[in-house]
Amino acid sequence: MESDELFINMGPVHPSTHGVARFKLRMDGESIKECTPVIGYLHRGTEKIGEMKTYLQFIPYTDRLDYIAAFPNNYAYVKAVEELAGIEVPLRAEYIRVLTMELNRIVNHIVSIGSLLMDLGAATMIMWGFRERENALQLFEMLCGARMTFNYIKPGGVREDIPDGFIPKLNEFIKDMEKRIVDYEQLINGNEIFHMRMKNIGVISGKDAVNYGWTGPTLRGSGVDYDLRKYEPYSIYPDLDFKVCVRKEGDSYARFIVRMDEMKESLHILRQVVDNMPATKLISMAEYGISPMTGTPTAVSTYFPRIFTPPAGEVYSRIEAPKGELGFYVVSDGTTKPYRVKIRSPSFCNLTAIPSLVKGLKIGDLIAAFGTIDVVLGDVDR
Amino acid sequence: MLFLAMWTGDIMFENTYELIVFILNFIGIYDPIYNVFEMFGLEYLLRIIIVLAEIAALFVFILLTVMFLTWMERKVVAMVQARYGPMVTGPRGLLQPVMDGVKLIGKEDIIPAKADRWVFTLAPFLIFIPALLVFIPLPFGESLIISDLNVGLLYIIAISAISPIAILMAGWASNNKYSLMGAIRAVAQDISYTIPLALAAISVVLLTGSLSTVDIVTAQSGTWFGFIPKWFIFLQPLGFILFLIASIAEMGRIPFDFQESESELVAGFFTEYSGMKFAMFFLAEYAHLFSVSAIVVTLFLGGWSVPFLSSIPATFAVLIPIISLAAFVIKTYVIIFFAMWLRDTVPRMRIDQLLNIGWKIMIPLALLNLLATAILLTAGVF
Amino acid sequence: MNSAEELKNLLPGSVISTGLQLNKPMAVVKKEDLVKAAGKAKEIGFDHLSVITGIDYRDHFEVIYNFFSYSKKQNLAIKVNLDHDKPEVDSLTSLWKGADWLERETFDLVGIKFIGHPNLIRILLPDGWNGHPLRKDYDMNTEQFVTIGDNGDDVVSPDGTNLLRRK
Amino acid sequence: MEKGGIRVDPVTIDTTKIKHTKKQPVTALEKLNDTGLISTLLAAREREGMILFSTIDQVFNWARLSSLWPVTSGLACCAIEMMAVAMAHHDIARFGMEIFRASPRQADLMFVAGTVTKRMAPRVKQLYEMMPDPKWVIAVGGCASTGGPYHESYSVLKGVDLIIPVDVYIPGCPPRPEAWIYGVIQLREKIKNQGYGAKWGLNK
Repeated sequence: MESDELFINMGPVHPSTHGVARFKLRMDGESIKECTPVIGYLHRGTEKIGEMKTYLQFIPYTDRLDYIAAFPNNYAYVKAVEELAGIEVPLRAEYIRVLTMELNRIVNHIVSIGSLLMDLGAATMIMWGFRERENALQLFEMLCGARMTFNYIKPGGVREDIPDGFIPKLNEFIKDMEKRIVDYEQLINGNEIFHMRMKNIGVISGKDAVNYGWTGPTLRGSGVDYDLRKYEPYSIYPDLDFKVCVRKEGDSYARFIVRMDEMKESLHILRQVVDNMPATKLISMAEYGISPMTGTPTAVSTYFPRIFTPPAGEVYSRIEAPKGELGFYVVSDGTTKPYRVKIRSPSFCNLTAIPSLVKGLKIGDLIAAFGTIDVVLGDVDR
Repeated sequence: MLFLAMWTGDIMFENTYELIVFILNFIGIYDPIYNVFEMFGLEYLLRIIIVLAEIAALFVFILLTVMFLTWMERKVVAMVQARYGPMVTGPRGLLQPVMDGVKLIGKEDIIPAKADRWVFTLAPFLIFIPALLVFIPLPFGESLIISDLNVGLLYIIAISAISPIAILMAGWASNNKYSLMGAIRAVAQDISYTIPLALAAISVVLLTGSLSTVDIVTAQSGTWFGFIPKWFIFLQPLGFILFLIASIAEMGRIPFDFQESESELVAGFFTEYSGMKFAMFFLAEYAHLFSVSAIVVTLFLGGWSVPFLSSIPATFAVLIPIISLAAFVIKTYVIIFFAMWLRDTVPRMRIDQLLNIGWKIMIPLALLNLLATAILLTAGVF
Repeated sequence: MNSAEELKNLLPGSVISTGLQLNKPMAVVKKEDLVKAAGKAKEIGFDHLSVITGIDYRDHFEVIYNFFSYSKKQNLAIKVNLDHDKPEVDSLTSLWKGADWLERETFDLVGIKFIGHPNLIRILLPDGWNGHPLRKDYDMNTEQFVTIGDNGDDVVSPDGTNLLRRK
Repeated sequence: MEKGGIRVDPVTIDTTKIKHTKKQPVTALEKLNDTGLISTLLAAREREGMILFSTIDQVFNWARLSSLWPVTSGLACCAIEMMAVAMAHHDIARFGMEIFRASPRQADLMFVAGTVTKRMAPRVKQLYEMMPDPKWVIAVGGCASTGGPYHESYSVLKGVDLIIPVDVYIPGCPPRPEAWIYGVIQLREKIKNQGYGAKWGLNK
């Protein structure tokens, strides 16, 4: 039976597009016949700005890519620059970096799960989640004075050493969070309607997911055991004990569960980081003085000059950000500014699969599937 | 003295009209007024005036309740979500609904350029008035009923069936695709859930043998074995659950809020409405919530009847009218609180899942329940 | 033997040279043989296309494809050099569906045409935008504005009529 | 005649068929305004300070500032802080502002929360135009106010006030929730002191 098609423009201003994504939908009644994502409504030209700023000036802009989890963005760029310039980082600084990144992973997953549930119509989870997120943000504030956009990780270390009283508060947070995750599971996972909405929706096989360039929890939800922290280790991850959370089903529910498990793993990592952190304090910028940079910085320094010139060359460096593989391709021509900065953002590549993922599903499933892919439009559009 | 006689059951009134006439008589002013009207041959005018006064009182009561409900909803949501809710406007934010109302009166009233002006304007009235009309055969307390229709229950179900038409009008006239989809969803949902609703109600009618709401309530007074109240919830547990689910679906609240479903359809069928017309939808929604909860209470929870009232000493019998009204309101608010609680806890279902459950589970179960009731009734168990 | 040399051994005619991209193996491939080389890479296990980068070197363009192998946990980069006058290269969409958007993005911002791409339109900027921003000769001083056209699509308007407020 | 890609053919426009040359009144108040009654009253009020009108002023302004319903439109980073403001810890619901309406038709206030790109600008403007009067706009963060860190980007609008009028600017990148609430309080002060009909353009 033929029926009239309905063309719907969903977004860019729509409550469940996580910002400014837009979907052009061809609908047959309630079913989606074709979904065409239109992106670029938050395209801010970050890559061009990267060419116009010095290496250090560009770090704040990386904060604003994936603004829910900014530390990994900082780190990914700084890691690329460090590899390019061959800079050694003191061990304590690496521990602090991992600490911030794992905290940020928890924050990211809280927001991700919360907004997924909000899109499904249950607003309570995001309210609860933001309560715990606020505690984490207070920790970030102690570290660097900012809540969301940090500019904290610098080449050669971090901007400041962790302040006094940070570790006890962190321990408190970890202890609290353990209980809260159980709460979340009871609230969400014990709900039959949630299972009805999530299971067997937006199924993608591991092979297809790889073909689409999926990474991160979305890929691990499809049964591909892959985590850059484990299989292309960087920083201090080789010394840490954690497991990669994988689910076989490849549906929305699997992706949700992977995020839940990763939060627990991150807590586990945080505890190890706190226990094993080297005691030697980092020398801060003020103590180091403002002498100009000559050669590589000393091993216990967080100091790094404002202007420096790495040797000419190019590097592609990737890390496991909360949303997936975040890569920076930095080309240096031996001047104070990068010649080209290319950002490989996880959200952008994960969003590619949306049209095939939601074909034939209902409009409510589009929202559920989109929510489990967990994109941030700043990261997609750059 | 007379009041005592009245409430102990010596004098019963069919409805509030008779109650008012009785009170006027008791004070001694009914006859003079009646004579004045009789002089001009306008006895019917007095009758109309009294009925209008009743309706005005009801209207004011409903509006106040609805305003209170919006405040309560926001407070309940806030408490579940670890927040405060409205606090600044008035004590504990109690003036918030008043402020919202005044503000909405002062808003610009937009009619979209391509909308069907008449239908667009008519729809909010058509949804608001039936929401009030439903209250006419509802007993708020002993003798506190506008009109005890002998087809009361049928009337309620029939009047409730007007709202899908109004929603369809609103959705169609708005000339907005989201509105239209919301309207179509609402109609599909209402049609499929009115059937189990009516079937569950018929099971109750089988027990009482009457469609009159007063008869249904009086049939539920008293106790079994002295401690179980004779409420139909104990005779019809399945019927109660079916009726509750179906009425929440008919109200269009989470988990069944497809007509609105903010994250999918922006604001559903009233996307294009602004100002006072939007306020009418808003008020109608809460009036509906109150009326549906009241019907649930009337049918299954004994209405205004209080189980152990017969054991009250005769000297305190004067308290019975207050107790009966209070009992009714408290029971209704329990159901309302349940609906609000549900809204904060569960996610929304999907439209096809909803219809599946409606047609494939609810209706067969309701029919089964009806059959079982009929058999047990014939066997003489009830 | 690193992965680039392995590729060179398999396709001696196509791979021009091998080297290192800082610390990761990189093979420079003839631009005609890109799809062949990438297909071979996929065959020997490089199943993850991580990123496509287009770089404007003023006299020529470079397009770099970074691959990763989930089975071998190895990296591989493939680079092609393109003329500045005719920046065209074959599309990899037949091998990786994920290449679709990455190529569209490279087309949008750097202006490299991918031959055989099913839907090579701009992705981050609206259709009709003048110039490719990540080219070194992009004019940063000319402002371009966007308005809404039919069906909610974006239309570039050079002067921002109907958009900017009258002062 | 070709202009902006749309063909305009001057011959096809039949001027005799255009019935309404005058702009149709939009609101009842504007209709009233056309009769001249309101302007007379307002003038009288300016002269003598009519007590009745000032009371209506106060009631309506109180209602408006007490129930500012924002439209759900987050653009970028600041949108996350907007969520934080609405959530448990900061709880903007205390001001009666937790009803984030997804439909601009039912909203009073627009937070321009984040970078307004060139591509997004016409949509932000459209959203603003869809909102019913009286309406207010708060530009949140550096990006919405001036373009902020993205001032030199090719695809970012340098301040949302280029396209829509802004009532309150909140600085920060992104502003802390406390700053956000302070901005809201400033807007409440502003509404408290405005005249009746100010937002309908009747005081001109």
